[in-house]
Amino acid sequence: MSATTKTRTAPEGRTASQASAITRLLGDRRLPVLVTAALFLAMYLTGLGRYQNYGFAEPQVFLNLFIDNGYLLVAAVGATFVIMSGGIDLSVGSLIGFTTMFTAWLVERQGLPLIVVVPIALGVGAFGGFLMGYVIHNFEIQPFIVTLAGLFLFRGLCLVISKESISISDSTVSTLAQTRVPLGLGELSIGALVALAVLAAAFYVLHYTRFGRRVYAIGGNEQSALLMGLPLGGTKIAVYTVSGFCSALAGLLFMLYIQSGDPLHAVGMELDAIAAVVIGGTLLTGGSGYVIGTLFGVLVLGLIKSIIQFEGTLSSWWTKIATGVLLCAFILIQRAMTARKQT
Amino acid sequence: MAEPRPVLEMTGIVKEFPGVRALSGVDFRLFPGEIHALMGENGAGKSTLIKVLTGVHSLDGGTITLDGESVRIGSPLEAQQAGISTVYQEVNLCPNLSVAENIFIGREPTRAGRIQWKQLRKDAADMVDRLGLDIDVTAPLSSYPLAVQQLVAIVRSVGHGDSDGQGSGTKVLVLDEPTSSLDRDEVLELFRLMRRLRDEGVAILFVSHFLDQIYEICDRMTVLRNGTLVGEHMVRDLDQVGLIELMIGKALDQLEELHEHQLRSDVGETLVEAEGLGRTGGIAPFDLEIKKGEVVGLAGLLGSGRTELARLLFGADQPDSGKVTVGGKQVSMSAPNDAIGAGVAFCSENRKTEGLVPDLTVRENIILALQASRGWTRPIPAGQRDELVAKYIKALDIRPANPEARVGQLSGGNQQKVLLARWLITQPKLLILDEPTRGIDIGAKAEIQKLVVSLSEDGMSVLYIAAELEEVLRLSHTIGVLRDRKLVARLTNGPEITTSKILETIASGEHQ
Amino acid sequence: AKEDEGSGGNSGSGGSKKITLGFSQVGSESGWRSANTDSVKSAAKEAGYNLKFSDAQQKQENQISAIRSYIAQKVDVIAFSPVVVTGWDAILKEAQAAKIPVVLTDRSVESDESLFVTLVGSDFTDEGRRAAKILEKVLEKAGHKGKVKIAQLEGTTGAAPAIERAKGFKEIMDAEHKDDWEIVVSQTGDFTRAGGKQVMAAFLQSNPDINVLYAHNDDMGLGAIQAIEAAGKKPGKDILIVTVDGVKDGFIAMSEGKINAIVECNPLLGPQLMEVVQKVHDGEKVERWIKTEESDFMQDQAKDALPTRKY
Amino acid sequence: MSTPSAATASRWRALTHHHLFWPVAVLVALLLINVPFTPDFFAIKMTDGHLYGSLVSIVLFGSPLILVAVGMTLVIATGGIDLSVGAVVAITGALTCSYISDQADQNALAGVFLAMGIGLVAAVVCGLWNGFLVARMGIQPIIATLIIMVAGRGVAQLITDGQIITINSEPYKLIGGGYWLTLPFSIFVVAAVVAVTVALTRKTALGLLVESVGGNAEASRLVGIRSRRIKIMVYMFCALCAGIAGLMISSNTSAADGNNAGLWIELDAILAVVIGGTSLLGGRFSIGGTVIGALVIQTLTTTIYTIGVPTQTNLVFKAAVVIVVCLLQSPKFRAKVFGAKGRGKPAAPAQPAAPADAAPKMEVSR
Ligand SMILES: Nc1ncnc2c1ncn2[C@@H]1O[C@H](COP(=O)(O)OP(=O)(O)OP(=O)(O)O)[C@@H](O)[C@H]1O
Ligand SMILES: Nc1ncnc2c1ncn2[C@@H]1O[C@H](COP(=O)(O)OP(=O)(O)OP(=O)(O)O)[C@@H](O)[C@H]1O
Ligand SMILES: [Mg+2]
Ligand SMILES: [Mg+2]
Repeated sequence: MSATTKTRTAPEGRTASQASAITRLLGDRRLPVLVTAALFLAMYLTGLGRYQNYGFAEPQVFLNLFIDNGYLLVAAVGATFVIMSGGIDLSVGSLIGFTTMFTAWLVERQGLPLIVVVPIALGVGAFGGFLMGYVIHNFEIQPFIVTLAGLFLFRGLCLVISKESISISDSTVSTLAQTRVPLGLGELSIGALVALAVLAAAFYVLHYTRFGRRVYAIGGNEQSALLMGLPLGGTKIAVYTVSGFCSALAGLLFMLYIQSGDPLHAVGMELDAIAAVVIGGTLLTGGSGYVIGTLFGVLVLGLIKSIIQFEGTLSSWWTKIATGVLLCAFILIQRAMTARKQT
Repeated sequence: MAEPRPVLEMTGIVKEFPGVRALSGVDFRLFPGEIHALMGENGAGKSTLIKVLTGVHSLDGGTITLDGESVRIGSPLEAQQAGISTVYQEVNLCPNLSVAENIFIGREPTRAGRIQWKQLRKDAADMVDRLGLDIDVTAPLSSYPLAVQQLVAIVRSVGHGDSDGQGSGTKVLVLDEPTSSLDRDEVLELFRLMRRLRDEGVAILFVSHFLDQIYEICDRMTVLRNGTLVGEHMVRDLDQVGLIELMIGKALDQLEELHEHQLRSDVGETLVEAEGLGRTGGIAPFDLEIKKGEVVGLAGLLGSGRTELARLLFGADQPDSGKVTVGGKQVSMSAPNDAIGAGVAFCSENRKTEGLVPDLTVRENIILALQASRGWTRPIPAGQRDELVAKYIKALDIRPANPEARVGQLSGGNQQKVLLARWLITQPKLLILDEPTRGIDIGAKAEIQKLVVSLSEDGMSVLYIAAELEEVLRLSHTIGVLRDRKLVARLTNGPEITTSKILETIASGEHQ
Repeated sequence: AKEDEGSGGNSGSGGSKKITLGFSQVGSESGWRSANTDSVKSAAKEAGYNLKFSDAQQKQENQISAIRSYIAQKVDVIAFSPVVVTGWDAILKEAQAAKIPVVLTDRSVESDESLFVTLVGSDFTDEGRRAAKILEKVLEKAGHKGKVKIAQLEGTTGAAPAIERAKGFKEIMDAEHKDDWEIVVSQTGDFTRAGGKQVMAAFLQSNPDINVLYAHNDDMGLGAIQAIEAAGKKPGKDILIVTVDGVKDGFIAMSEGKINAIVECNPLLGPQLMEVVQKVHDGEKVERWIKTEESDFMQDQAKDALPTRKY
Repeated sequence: MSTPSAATASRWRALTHHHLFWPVAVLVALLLINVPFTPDFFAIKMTDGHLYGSLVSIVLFGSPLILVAVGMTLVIATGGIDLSVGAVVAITGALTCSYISDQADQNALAGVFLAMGIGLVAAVVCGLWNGFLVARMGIQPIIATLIIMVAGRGVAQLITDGQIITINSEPYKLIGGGYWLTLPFSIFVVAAVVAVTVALTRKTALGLLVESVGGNAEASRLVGIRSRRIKIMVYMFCALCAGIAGLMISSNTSAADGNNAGLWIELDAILAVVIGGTSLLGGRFSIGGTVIGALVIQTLTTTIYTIGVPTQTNLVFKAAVVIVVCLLQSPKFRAKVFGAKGRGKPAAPAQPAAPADAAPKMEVSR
């Protein structure tokens, strides 16, 4: 009896099912990222065709995407961790604003050297994230609300530090801000390079460390992850700590970018970060996506902005409408391309 | 013989949930090198005892002693670290990760903190192989049916105790209904593995509603009833009848009744007819005819496509080819509501993800299908609704019999009954039951089978899928045999049809 | 269509070529701002410039990247209304390196003087001072005796106009009316009518003895008027109202006697800007700060001034 | 067992376990905070033939938030979220006001009704679009609704040409700023909408189906619930609520402000829903809870204005209250902080799962 049933699947059937498994794998998991990348390219080429005479073709315009969105990339990478684990972090923008304000205040008003201020700022950001993670995990309150409170809190703390913006005249800051690293075709800023390094580190952590895999597991099914004996609390708290850290780092890059602290900096940037993550093919339900996708998400948002600037004729409200329409077109095309593969 | 010291001893265990005392003062002992059955009806508290042991639920009273030391286990992680490996009742794995990762997550092979993917995949493939499974470990878990997922969960947990595996510190292996969706071969394979582990000195706690399996593999058993301990026996000292009496508190003769029952012979005219229905990647085009009042059973091995077939017939998946007629009228198969409208009902094998809405109450879950077919504008009048719900709670003996209880908090078997009630209430013409007896205790299983028989007698057609061939054989007028996702044969039940005949058909894959 | 106008893309200083002006606006957060945008656009059209306009949606980073893109597009002159006063050094240096002159409009920045050519615009602090000054006149005209209990409706917390209009007002108050004026409540109304109305309604509950309202813009003042009326008081009589900006609706309310005085902040600086741009482009010298023409209005001037209001 | 103290204790326990207990407790606490600062906080007097007082203005100014939050509740119950409500508020207000302002006679009822109709239709169209993206195209709700959140405000400003449109229409003024039977008219609008919502969800099966879709989408599909249709409906309903809120906001100030009307109202609405006890993961929802939640937020706002919190600490204050509310609502937090009192032994004896048969207590054989 057992001898007869041992032939459970005919060999051809198995290879066929394996082959289909591979396509399914591609179809399910990497496709959204590839589609985003391809669409980004298509969009860039369209821009190239349309604004050629305005210098769009210069490599620097492309590199500017990194320079102008480095901080967003870092913040979005942090958000990727959180979203991958099935949570959400709304405090990103506020924490960025707070970091600019806090560092500006420490450097300018308290006269601390930058070298001291940077670790303090990163520490405060990470601690903020840790606290939110702690509350989310230990008291089982929904992340949306805890981080929304974080959004209010950090924005409020900005204003408590000062209602007015603080300009940073520290020479180290301005040197760092103005340093450009030549790359043959163009140049990148320190901020852009840091952002790329963060991206690489995040990729490594998510795919080659136990912690990274735990993040995916929790995003896939929290209850199961718990029952599988994964340290749920530790991982969740760590994820928000990472996001807090990334936000603070993004805040520092933002501070380099604008060399000032202002209580209204980066209002609403959490939505940009979340949008970038989602456009990059990560599911908000968690457990599915790639941090590389986040890079393309950020680039797409940056490119939309850039195209509108090159267009240069849109009135204020048409700017908003065009942003929405481009976003919508992008999402719909992305959706159409990934959906067809799945059926 | 001097009694050896138990590796695990639980005394006076109390666990209360709001309104329910799931365990009241249960004692439990587990010795090294034994396979110990934990027995009891649905809702007796077996899973709860296990979850208390592994730190999923906190203790409300009692003590746990492990290796002679009193321990406090606060989470599954701590349980694992203390040497307790567990397969929980519902599959608890991460569907988004690959099979290999699911097996290894939390203890991936690393070098300097870096996960060694190649080694991980190789090891996983080996382990899966050893259980006689043939699957691609790099594919996401979600691409496999429930039974395979169950096996992966087993591989994961025994991996701890397997001497070739990684963490070899497992002292206690807990298996909560691991066999509920496996078929015979997988079960045998699992048993082989369990015996080996037992011989290595691992203590195994095994839960199953299949008494044959208990008698086949277990050394000793503990019986629970309504959250209290009713006995601890050596398996050889207690026969099945005695065990059943212990479990349900009275004698059970329904099983015998079933064995004797005669299949209704006069099935009516054709009710459902599928022609060339198929789906690429799913199941090859098939023809199927179901008559009024007929029970059609599906037999096949794990992954042979029984579920796929049922889903196509119900419109849960969109077919690529073919058509379905119900009562002579063609049904568009674009969504389940088309099939439901035509009087087809489908009880999914996967009650957790495809069946229940855990946050809703028993009552709401039961009336859901009926309500959906009436549309949102026509609510079922409260009186009628409560009456219907009460009737089915009683008929299926759902416990607790409280329509306000959240379904997510019911024991596995009772959840299954809720699901069944949901569809019975709609009085379908064709009821598709995919593994309806999965995780159901012996009494209730007999009840459900009796129900199928009586439904058929009342003229309802049933498409019956079960892992146990005997079950299929006992109930069906006609048996469809599947192999490699193809409907290969159609046997009319009769005295000459036996389980081995069916297995032969499956093996040879011969066409009718 | 863009390609035909593409000639603006070269940085040539040939006088016959159309001047390409890159203008980065703060956003469109208020009617005042929209009027400002319109003025710049129509003036550029009149002057025959090729205008590259972009809206920063109140975000400094957008302005910076817009300016960076103007540098990439090699425009002839860059003009912008800074969202905030700080943090412009790096990008202004980039512009300087690309030899593109920069003109500020509306408000100044805290940067090295050499990084921009000139500022066309007003001074929020001064508006605050003017508001305090005109309140003196209003009080005198109303024959007010005794303590002046002021409620202040602030703009968006952290926004420059809000901070500076409060600062200028307080400066005069502290210097000249230390004893008899007091700001009893002050809260943000976010520059909106709805905000003004809601906050004023709460003020009237907690401090029913307020007799003066100073609102950082007309819109909040207009909202507050409704709240005052709902409380059964007479705006302009029981509570004297001074606001800043001078939008049309403000003047209508003033002509109805509901606002006592308005400090104008003129958004129509397009023509002035274009003049300056031309001069800068031609390499002429210009003043460091070109103030816009603004005046203060009392109630009796409202009727006459009303027809001149364009926005 | 049945001593009076035990009875009150168990009644108290039942009360504190009611899902609305904590939101209501917070609401009451917030109201009481005001008393030391504004002694006649609870006083309501008659002014110009209508009631006037802090409580009245809390309800008046809170009305739009309640409306938006009620619509949002249903969307959240299906497992979605709608970020576009603020933009819908702006669009509706802008369209309606610009239509009214074009009328020769702004007081003509027909014109006003037509204008409101146009505004609401636009709102519903926005909702339809959201629903289409979410249910038909399968786009994640946050992103799907982000599109209108971004573009919608642009559309609103396009309609108003970036200006604030002021209108002078007495009938229109009634909805959001007028009084009827001495009470703010908006209270009646809110009451009507809430009543309709409750009737729609609890008197029909809509509520059950919505909760089912939010609780387990796949299972709902397999029982034959037309979840797409339900989702689209719910987004449309949410947008309709936002539209009515938009009418109210623009009517309250008799002006349409494309940029600022309803700015960030989505966050407050979501907050209100959660304070009211509905989970953002979908499933069970409570309209009553949402109304309380919205009132908590509006009371908080009013409190900030009246107790003289310095502007720069507004947000810190708000954050603190939000955190406290959420902590109080968390059973885990209560268990940890209030210890035995919160959790402890359930006083009532948990009934054994079934009547204990006279089975031998233990018959251990070795
Ligand atoms: N989380 C929970 N909340 C409330 N009640 C619960 C919870 N988990 C289990 N129960 C109740 O505890 C009792 C015991 O359930 P348990 O799951 O242990 O049964 P079981 O013996 O495993 O049954 P089955 O054979 O059906 O799996 C049941 O009455 C169940 O309703
Ligand atoms: N052992 C296996 N190896 C590879 N693929 C498998 C295996 N078992 C199942 N599958 C996959 O399962 C799908 C068919 O499963 P389906 O659920 O229809 O089978 P089933 O007969 O209902 O099995 P079950 O007894 O688990 O319910 C196929 O797509 C196949 O790829
Ligand atoms: Mg169980
Ligand atoms: Mg199956």
